[in-house]
Amino acid sequence: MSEETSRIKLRVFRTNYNKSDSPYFDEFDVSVKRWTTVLDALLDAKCYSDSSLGIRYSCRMASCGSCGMKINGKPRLACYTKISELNDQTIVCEPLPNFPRIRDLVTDFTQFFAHHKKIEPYIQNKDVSTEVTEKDELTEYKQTPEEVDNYLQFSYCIKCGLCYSACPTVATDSKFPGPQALSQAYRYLADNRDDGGSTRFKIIDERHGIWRCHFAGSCSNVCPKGVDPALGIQLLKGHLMGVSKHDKKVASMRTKDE
Amino acid sequence: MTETLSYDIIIVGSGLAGLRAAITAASKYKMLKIAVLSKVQVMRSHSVSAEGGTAAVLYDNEGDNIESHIYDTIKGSDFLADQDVAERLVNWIPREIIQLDRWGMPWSRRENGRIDQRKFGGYSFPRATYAQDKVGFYEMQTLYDTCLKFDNISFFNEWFCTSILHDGNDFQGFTCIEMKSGNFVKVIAPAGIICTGGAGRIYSFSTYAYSSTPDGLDMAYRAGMALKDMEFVQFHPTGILPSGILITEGARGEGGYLINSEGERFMKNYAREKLELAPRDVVSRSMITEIQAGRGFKHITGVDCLKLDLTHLGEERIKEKLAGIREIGIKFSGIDVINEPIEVRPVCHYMMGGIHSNLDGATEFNGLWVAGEASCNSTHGANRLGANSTSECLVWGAITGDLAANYAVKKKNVSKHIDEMQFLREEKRIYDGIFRGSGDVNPYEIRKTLTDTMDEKAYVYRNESDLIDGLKKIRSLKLLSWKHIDDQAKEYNTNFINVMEIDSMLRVAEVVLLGAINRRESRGAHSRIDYPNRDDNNFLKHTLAYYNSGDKEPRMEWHPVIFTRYAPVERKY
Amino acid sequence: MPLLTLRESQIMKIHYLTGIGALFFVAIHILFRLIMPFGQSLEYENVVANYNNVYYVILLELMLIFISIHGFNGLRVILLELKQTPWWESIITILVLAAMIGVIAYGTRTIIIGSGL
Amino acid sequence: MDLKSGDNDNSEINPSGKVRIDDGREGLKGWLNPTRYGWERVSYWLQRLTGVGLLIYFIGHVYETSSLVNGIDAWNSMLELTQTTGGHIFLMLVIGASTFHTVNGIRLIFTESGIGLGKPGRPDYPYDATSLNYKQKSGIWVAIILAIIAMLYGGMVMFGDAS
Ligand SMILES: Cc1cc2nc3c(=O)[nH]c(=O)nc-3n(C[C@H](O)[C@H](O)[C@H](O)COP(=O)(O)OP(=O)(O)OC[C@H]3O[C@@H](n4cnc5c(N)ncnc54)[C@H](O)[C@@H]3O)c2cc1C
Ligand code: HEM
Ligand code: SF4
Ligand code: F3S
Ligand code: FES
Repeated sequence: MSEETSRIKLRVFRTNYNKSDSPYFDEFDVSVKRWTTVLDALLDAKCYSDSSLGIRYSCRMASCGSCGMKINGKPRLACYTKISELNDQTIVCEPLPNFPRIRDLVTDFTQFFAHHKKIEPYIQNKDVSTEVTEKDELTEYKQTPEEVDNYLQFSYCIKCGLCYSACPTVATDSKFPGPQALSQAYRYLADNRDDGGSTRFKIIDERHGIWRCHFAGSCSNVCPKGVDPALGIQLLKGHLMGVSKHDKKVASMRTKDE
Repeated sequence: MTETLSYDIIIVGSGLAGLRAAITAASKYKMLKIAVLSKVQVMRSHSVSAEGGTAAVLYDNEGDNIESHIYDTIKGSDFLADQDVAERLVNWIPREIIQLDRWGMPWSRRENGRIDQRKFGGYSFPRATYAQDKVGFYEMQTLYDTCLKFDNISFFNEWFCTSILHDGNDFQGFTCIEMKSGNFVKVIAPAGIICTGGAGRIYSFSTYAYSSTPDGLDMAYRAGMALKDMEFVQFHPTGILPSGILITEGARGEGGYLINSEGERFMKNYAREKLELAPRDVVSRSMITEIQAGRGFKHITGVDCLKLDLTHLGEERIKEKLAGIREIGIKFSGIDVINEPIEVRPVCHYMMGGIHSNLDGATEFNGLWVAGEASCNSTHGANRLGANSTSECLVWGAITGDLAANYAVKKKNVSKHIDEMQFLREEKRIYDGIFRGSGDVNPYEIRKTLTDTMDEKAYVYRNESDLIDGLKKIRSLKLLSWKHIDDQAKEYNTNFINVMEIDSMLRVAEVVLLGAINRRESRGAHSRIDYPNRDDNNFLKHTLAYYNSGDKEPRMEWHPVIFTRYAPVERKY
Repeated sequence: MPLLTLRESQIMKIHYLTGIGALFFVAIHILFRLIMPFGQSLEYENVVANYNNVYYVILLELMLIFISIHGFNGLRVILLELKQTPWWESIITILVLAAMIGVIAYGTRTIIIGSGL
Repeated sequence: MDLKSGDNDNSEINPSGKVRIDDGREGLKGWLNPTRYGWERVSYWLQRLTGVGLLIYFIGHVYETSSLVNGIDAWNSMLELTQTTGGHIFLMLVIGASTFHTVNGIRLIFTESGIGLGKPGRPDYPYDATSLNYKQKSGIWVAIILAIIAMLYGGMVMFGDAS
């Protein structure tokens, strides 16, 4: 038994703005097998054709979020896109749209991470100390599997930025937090260990905040992890509109002998 | 061009250990300025790939106890673990589990709201605390998000550390390349913690992320610290083909079977009692034995393998608890584990060895600690139990973070003098030696040959002639003229970084092979066909390797094992 | 300016409510038109006659206000997303508000004069 | 793309990052990319387009009706503009636009209040976003179909009337 190999063309966006302003496309001929991903093909080109190719990657199993790029017109993870499923003889790789470009396929995530930080994405709870100390009872919050399911989906986010690059608002609005950050705000709202809801509402309910999302749905369309940021954002809006009730009961702690 | 940045604590590596250390230090003293340096962006560290669980004793009332976890760890280590260290791990880790819960970790729960645990290999109680099958990922997310609470933590994303600055006794700082601009910078501080993780990319067939190269280990090694027990490389039984991506042990913990081409659950012939849930070294050896006896399958790529059968677990159970591996199976192997057994093969997964450190994670330099997989404080001895590694990262992250914070506060106002020569020497090494080097051999070919050699010569079963062949091969690679960079741009030069990684891989692979040659016994993950038995009289001790400058052969030494509780006995499962 | 101190969620509530209101009034407005054959409904006399009906005048005025608020806020949203400098943001807020008031005033003039005939 | 230091916080530090990089934002082109990301993106785009179109029409309409105050001749000359074929087509577009904008607008009011999107839950591979569900898509189609019907009906009335 052996595998079939075929050859495809890989067109890669190249640029280094410190050297010249005009980007161009490089073409590589790579041989691919059934399992070859776009990342494999790019690394093959880097190792054996042109080692100056700029690319960011790490886990190669779609869990680190490094390798987002625009592949054949849509933002995708390179390590998560098999060449065979693209059904195309030419694969075009460009850097993620709406991110500043550093070099070739590598984009700058500074602002993206800053947006995430801004929504205060950590458990806030007035009643229970978030820091466990020596004297602590060592008991956990009581949270049922159903309560976990309320927010689990939004915890799938690997911060790959695909949603951010697909969102039409982000294309022009640099202050808009973007689907990733907003869906994380929902993640903490839905987590019954957190009662920082009102703080976060204040942060996102501003001029360039959550209302600049018009449910274009592109974020959920490209998210590789099933996070469905559009859903989280609309549910948050429901709370801000006063349509959804703020009836979240903050979880209590288990007592020592429970 | 040389810029100097000054902080109070520098943490290299933003994996589980690094982030955990940062939080402890930052919350302890608000006035400390903490820098977290990493060659990848924060959430891209290899730790996000950890899948199965974190071991901790949570249910004393249901029959679990600390003592049993300690014993399992030591027995799993084939009695090479330092027992005081194992005790520390086990005593501390329940606190970390609760701490993560307070910070928002989505642990999988029982119906009554308590944290659930699953079975894992080598334990006498189900104590792998899990969150679906993305434990490391969720832990990373929880820690990263929590880090954002502290304004005194600064992230230096995509800064590649090249060396340690020191004066022979005291740690002083690191030299780094800021990848985005290509600038060579020194970052100085009284205290530092190395959390650069494992180095499994010295093998081709490996579960590790591409970023798991030994440059962190090499940095310490070149600075004069010892690498300990490097010959112990763990091979995880279930890596999928062809990529080597991991199917977590949790799959067997939930009840998966390993089957051979005769459809038999062959583990009953090797580990009567624990079957598939024997420790990883035992299972991997059994698998290779089966394959060598001709009872394996052939994968479409021509590689021998066995199958992991989960079909009897049922759709709901798999979707609920093993969603991630189902996704991996479909995407990377074309197999939906709900319907079909999946092809697997033992794969390089963890390095028990690392930078020599003590119970507190302290190194041979004052002011420098090491935590996580990069360290070898000898918790895991000759074989790590699954789920004990994330535990180690959390516990020693917290311990070293605390110690470094205390130390940094004491040293805050002590003026520091740094010898410029060290910096210049390092600059010369990497820019003259590598960046402006010349040669006609493609460095990536060198990497390929190196990792393939390791796969071939230092896999699950080893023997003297293979190991020596491997060593020769690697030394011959070193002599080739490959140190050159085609890409002479400064900005985001991954070619340059890759070649530096390859440079460190060659050195560390040599240490692994030398350690393996010297250890003429079979213990834990290190299994010699020519010395099939454990030899407690001669080898119940740790291996240390010291760097000899000029790329001469490393100096090998032995180091005693600490016993506090259990005398070695025969290891049976 | 009061609009500047409104939370964005309050503005959007207004936006949606005026949208729904507009729907309501436009529906009546069109019904009025449909009572008569299309060709006749727009004859000068008929239109002027309508303007003498008090309820219709109130309806027209409300429609004018609602649609203006809704439409110009929509425009503000689009312009806000286009460019994010403090200068631009205050300018468009003011301009959009001014235009809105202008359109309402101009339309009201028609209604007053029309109904006063 | 410049970040003020306040925005940057400590999420990522590049103190020596004096590299030239390209902004990379797609700008208006990013809005005008309606087809690649599915129906919701089409809806977003049409809602915008029809909203702005209606606003322009509305301003024009207020101006048009203001001719009322200048007596019957002025009114009739205004009215004539709409009695041409071009005027009819324009009015058809307005009818279509307002129908689409209204129907889709009502859908959006519901969805943007979190209604009709389904509940979050454990996603199973292959992931289908619950918010991009059939109900929503049909809402968009219904809006488009109704808009077309209204346009055709309006056209029939107007052109039928003119002949
Ligand atoms: C697929 C897989 C699954 C696993 N599953 C489990 C499990 O279920 N349970 C368990 O207990 N353990 C598991 N492990 C083991 C565990 O994940 C690792 O041991 C642990 O994550 C290591 O964490 P760390 O913080 O030490 O290092 P890492 O997460 O590897 O982080 C290393 C960091 O150091 C940085 N770095 C390295 N070199 C440099 C340099 N030169 N300059 C700057 N920065 C540098 C890297 O960028 C990175 O940020 C698994 C491992 C693998 C491979
Ligand atoms: C008749 C009933 C109407 C309803 C139910 C309605 C509803 C809506 C809704 C819900 C939005 C918000 C879209 C979003 O935020 O994503 C919107 C936007 C808008 N509407 Fe309306 N609308 C109506 C009539 C009108 C009219 C008559 C005009 C013109 C004057 C108009 C102009 C606009 C504009 C300019 C926008 C902004 C577009 C955007 O933000 O994408 N609307 N409408
Ligand atoms: S929400 Fe999805 S697309 Fe967006 S960053 Fe997270 S994982 Fe990526
Ligand atoms: S693509 Fe953008 S507009 Fe909203 S639904 Fe997603 S954030
Ligand atoms: S390399 Fe990690 S997501 Fe692709």
